[in-house]
Amino acid sequence: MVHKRLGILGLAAVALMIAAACGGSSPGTTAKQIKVGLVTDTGGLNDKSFNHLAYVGLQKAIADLGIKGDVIESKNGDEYVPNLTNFASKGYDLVLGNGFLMQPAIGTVAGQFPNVHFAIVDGAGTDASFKDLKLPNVQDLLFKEQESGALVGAMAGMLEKQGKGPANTHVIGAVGGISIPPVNHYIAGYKWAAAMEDPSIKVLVGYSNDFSDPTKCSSVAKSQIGNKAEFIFQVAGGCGLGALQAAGQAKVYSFGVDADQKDADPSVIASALKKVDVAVYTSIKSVVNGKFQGGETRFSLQNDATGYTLDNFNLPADVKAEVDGLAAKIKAGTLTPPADIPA
Amino acid sequence: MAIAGADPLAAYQGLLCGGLGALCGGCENPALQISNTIVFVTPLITTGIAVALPFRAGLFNIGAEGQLLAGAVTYTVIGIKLGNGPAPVVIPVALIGGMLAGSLWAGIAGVLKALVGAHEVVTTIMLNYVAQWLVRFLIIGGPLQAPNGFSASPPTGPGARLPTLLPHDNSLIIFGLPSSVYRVHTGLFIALAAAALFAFLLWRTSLGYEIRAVGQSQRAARYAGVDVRRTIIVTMLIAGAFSGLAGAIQIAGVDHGLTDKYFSDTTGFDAIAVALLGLGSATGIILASILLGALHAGGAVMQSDAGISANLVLVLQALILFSIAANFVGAIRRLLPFGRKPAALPPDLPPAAGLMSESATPTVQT
Amino acid sequence: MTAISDILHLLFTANLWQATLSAAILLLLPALGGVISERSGVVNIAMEGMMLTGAFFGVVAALAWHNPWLATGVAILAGGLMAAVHAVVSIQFRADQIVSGIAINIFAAGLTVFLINRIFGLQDVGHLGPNEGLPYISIGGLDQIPFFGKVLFQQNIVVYVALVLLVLIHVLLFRTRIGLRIRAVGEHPQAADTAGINVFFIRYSAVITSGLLSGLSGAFLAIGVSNTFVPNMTDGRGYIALAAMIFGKWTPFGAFGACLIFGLGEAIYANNSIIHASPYLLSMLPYIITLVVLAGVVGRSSPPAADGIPYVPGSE
Amino acid sequence: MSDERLAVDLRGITKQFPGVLANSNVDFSVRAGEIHALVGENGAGKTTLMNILYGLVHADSGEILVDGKPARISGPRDAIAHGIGMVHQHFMLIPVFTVGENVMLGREPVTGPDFYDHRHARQAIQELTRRYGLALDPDARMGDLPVGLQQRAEIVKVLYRGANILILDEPTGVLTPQESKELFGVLRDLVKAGKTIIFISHKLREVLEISDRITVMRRGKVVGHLTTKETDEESIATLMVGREVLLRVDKKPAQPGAVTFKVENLTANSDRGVPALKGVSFELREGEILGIAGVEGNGQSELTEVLAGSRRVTGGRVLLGDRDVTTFDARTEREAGIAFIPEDRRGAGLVLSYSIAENLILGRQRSHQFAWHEFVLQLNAIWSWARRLVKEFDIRTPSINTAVRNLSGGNQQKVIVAREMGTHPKVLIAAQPTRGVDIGAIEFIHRRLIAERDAGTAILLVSAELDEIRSLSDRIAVMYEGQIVSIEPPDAPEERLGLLMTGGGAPRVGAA
Repeated sequence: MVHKRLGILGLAAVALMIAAACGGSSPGTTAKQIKVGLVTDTGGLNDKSFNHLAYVGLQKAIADLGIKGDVIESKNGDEYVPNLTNFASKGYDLVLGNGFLMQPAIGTVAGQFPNVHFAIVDGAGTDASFKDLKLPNVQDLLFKEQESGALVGAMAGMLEKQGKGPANTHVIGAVGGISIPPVNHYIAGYKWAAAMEDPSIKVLVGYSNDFSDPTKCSSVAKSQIGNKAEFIFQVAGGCGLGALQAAGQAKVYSFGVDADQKDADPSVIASALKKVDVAVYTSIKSVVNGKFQGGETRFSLQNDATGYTLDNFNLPADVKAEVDGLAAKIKAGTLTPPADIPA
Repeated sequence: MAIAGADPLAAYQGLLCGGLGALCGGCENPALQISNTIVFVTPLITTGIAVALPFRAGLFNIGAEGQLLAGAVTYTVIGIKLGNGPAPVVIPVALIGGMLAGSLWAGIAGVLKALVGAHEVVTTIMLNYVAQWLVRFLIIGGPLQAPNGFSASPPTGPGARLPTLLPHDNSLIIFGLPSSVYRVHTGLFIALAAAALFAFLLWRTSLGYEIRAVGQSQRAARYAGVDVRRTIIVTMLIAGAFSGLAGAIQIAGVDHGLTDKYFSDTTGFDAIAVALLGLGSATGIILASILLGALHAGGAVMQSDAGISANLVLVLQALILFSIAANFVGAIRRLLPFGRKPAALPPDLPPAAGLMSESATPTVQT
Repeated sequence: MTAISDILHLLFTANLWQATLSAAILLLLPALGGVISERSGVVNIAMEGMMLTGAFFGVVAALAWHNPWLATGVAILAGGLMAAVHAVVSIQFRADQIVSGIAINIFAAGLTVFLINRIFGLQDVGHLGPNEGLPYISIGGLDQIPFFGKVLFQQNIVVYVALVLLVLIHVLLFRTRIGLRIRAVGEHPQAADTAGINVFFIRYSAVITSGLLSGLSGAFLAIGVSNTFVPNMTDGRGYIALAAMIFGKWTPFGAFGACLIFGLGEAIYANNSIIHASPYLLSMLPYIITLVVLAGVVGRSSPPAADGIPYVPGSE
Repeated sequence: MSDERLAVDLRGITKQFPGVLANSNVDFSVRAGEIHALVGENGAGKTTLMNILYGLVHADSGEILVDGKPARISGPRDAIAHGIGMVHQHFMLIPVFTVGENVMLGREPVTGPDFYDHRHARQAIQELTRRYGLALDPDARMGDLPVGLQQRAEIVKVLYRGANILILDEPTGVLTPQESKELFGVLRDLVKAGKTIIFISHKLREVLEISDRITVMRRGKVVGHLTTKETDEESIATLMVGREVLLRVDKKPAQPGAVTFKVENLTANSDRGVPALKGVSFELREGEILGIAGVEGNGQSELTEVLAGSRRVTGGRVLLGDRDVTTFDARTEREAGIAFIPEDRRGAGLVLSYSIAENLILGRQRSHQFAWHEFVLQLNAIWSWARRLVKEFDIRTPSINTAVRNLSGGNQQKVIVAREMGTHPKVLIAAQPTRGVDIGAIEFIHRRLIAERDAGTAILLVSAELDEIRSLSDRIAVMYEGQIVSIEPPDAPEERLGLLMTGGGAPRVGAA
């Protein structure tokens, strides 16, 4: 057995010598073409949420900017570091990590490859204790989700106040995925704005503990609806689509998240937007243009990366005016939705 | 592969390179691939043992995952509390802590099996879920959450980290890359030592002899003076220790703290495949771990190089298992001139029959 | 203490029990399949894979034809096909049934995700429209009964089907000639064979039936509850069903009881927005309850005597 | 009674299993209305031949005629259709089913769409009971019945299927003498009712008692057709074994020494928790064999298990010399010098997948001889021990690493005997030491038991074969309902022993 193992080591050594010529550069491609690698989190590409949107942004960049783009889906958290390292070690110009969960992995790999650009949606390159390492080659693509959350929250609050809910119970709900900052930002804005518009409102907040399985969000939403909630805001990616459909079945209203989700169910009256595709595209463009900058890039109403879109509903004009007014105030900085869920 | 619609050669190349560092094209770095594979292989070895050992006693431990989590949690707690102490003290203490926790977790199933005959398949599945939810509780809003709202524990202290084989240095270039990218850590040696210990325990000790006897025939074991109940409990305790060790090593060598990746960890389930593929022997388990680890690592490279979904490796894995089930390997090994130890081939492993049937249930002695 | 009073309050709401029953049915169908398969002597831990396959092909068919009934048929067939593989490998080739089962589970996980990428590219699997899934049906009149009406008679059509199947399968196994033969094959295939019963036919039928039932459960999950497919959406339900089957001592109603416990756990968890307790600790409850129950009186269970033993004709 | 018409005619049957030619060009014919005995040692091919006739195994070549007409029998169903029924050596009964369900299985009465009809099942069984006098409770759970009744259920099952030709494979192997007698009565009645019976056995006295004609097989071939009236035990045995065999055990009178093993007023429960031993007392001396005779199920199994340390006592004492070993477990008993040959060879005596070497230390895996500090196995010691015993006890095997599963029954039993005698124990408890092994091995084991006795070991011999008890024992204790009712000299008449075994005669409880 020992001999066999030595044999394998020898073989590996030979393989290394052959490959050593390649090094970190990329002689196989033309010097000009920029290579971008996208590593998804465990939600996978068809998560109907930010992995998907990131992919949309990458596709747009491939079409518009003529870059080469590759993707690796992470099947589990063990794979973040190797998948990021894979792209970095092959001399990709930009390695995109998608999702909050990947922060320490980005921090680790970006430290090892200072000449490779990194970008991470919903986070930064951190150490194991989630302290931002402030690496110059890492772009943090952060969103003010609370802004989008506040806009749909205001909508729900207004409608309840005006007695336009299905039974006008003054109860609304939010179904989160896992209780983590990007999710809670949305819910914080939602609750804050709803209460601002309708002080008598009760906001039920539940978590499905999942970002992909619609069944789980459906059952949380059903519970909230059973407890008289009339608007369901899903903040759980693909899982949340189950919440939207549960709302549809129970003939109450719902709000989509991240992307425009009006097609998911007729009950969706609006979607709170988080334009991950815009962020990804912007980041890639900055590398192509040679204007890449490390550190935080904040996407918000300011740069039109958050907001809302109206879906399957004729919103009363006064409500729309109120919501747009709120958006303007937030944009102007006169009102600031909280990042943490208010009590 | 051909039906996948992409270049099958590129796919195989990607798989081989990502798994074993062989035949790498596309500027893949073979050393990096080997390092990554070994990192995946390490916990599979010990969890594979944690499934294989109870198999020998006629018990089906589906609970390696829960036991691994128990080990990981305990290592993390000790690693945070004592993390600033000297590594030669802290690491062994924390590793043993992790093993004890895994032991305890599996021991619950063992005791229930031995004393009231509760089917270990049910109890270990239940314990998996309890462990998974416990981890969520601990690091999402629970007592082990880092103070910043993230779903992770604080990192363990420096004294609780297993050293990597190559220096953890971003500026030192080895095999064309900074040496810190090679994550392969000394946990590998612990896992290999565990495998050796497992083989020794199983074939060279009276306890191993008794465990195997219980798996083959409880009546014969009883006539031989083996306390069947005690053996079942001891078997589960040892198995849990191996699983707990896997969790502890993962924290000590790779993650340095609990993160949300443990919500979706599947090592303990892959371990079932490892144990079955490895035919319950230590060498087999190591080889099967390398195979599964290589497929795991290779899948990602295959996706990036050939554009084929990494999930294809699962299909491959299943086909390999089917061929094991139909005992192609046994047939092949009989054909090989050096096919030694035919007795260690599947007939020796208690079949499904042993696991699900009465023989696995201790009968009440009056 | 608020958490406890929250839960107590919850236990008296029809919503909770409605959700419990629905969640339990998802587990019950594969568990019933497991009961039939193991009663005939074939260990089946592949319900997870069969269910997942059913879910996937059900969604694909539903998206293609916009007909939930056809799609359900496809899902059932897909589950049956996976079961047929298990049957061939474990009955014909006398392979280790645990290995075969695990292989099927891994195979299904890989195959479905791989096929998503082949069929849908790197995009979403589509969503069914609001009326394209398996319908929820309120049974006129009965659904107005206070409390029970909501729990029992405002459910997805699959729930009613499953409850009927539960009774049918119980009767089939313990009252009919076919059931007697299935159990005989699972207890003592040699005896059945010498009595002129076709052991292979019975085992094949039983295993494939278990696949059909798991496929139906997959259909319920994918085109009844979720209206889409996501990778690994069965989320271990096949394993829980396995546990429920064993917990229920290889009987349909026993398995149903166990499924209700797990279903109740899921339903309680789904109410985390109104319970003042860590949803995570809450989620442990059903599993801990099961352990406690097992530790108590009902622990011991003995499976059919020939469960897991491949039949070799002429052997003794 | 029988006529010249052939009920069954097998011609040129050949069947090859991997590595074994089970049947080689076998001709076998049975006349209608006779009891035809098929005899041969284990592995001679009797069961294979009958499995072929019953359709469980398919012959490679040869033809089958039933009632003079060629029959294609491709499965039990065809055999049943041809009026053939088989009672297997290992009963084909489902313990968790009722008698009725077991009998009906495969031809169940049905009502409604497919409901099993309990009423009709009961009626059918009552009808059979009336016709053949085979009383059975159709609603009893099969597993709760004694072996004799289980066999009766097997016969009823076969009759229910309308069998005219009954094959009984080693039917008396598990029966007590009384049950055997009853069975023979039943068989004679069946013949009177027009049935034909094929009776497989290796117990020659029974064969001579019950059969009309005899076919003898050896190593897959037919070696003799005999008419029962014209033959005797010795000539059948010679045909079976292929050489002259010694049917009596040759032994010198015992030279009993001091009392070394004492059992006092022992009580214990059976698996079901009811008292199985109700105060058993006896003494065992060095250098003697005490035989325990009795109808099976009268506490012998429990007694041996208690003495071997694998069953707990509820009262009484066991003394080895001056040491109280009552509460010892199996391992400590062995260490104290009490060896044990269990009655269930394959289930309890051996781990079938273990090698010979491994089996030869079963029960001593923690002894100082084989395990360092009770823990690390000493492979060299184990191997040399195994090599010695394999040679000494003439275990026929290619190597000491061969799995015992691959050995013949006789060699498997020799492994147990070697293991238990190899340590020269003070006390040897031998339960059914020759059950189901061939004549050669029986001879060998008997010789070794006598030799062990002569070397001073105290031997407790439990056997269901009264012949074995009588030929080996120096004293015979008769057990009945959990008690020793009498201790008799070895030359006690068989009739007296039989009477004692069934509760007759003067009970002398606690006799020593």
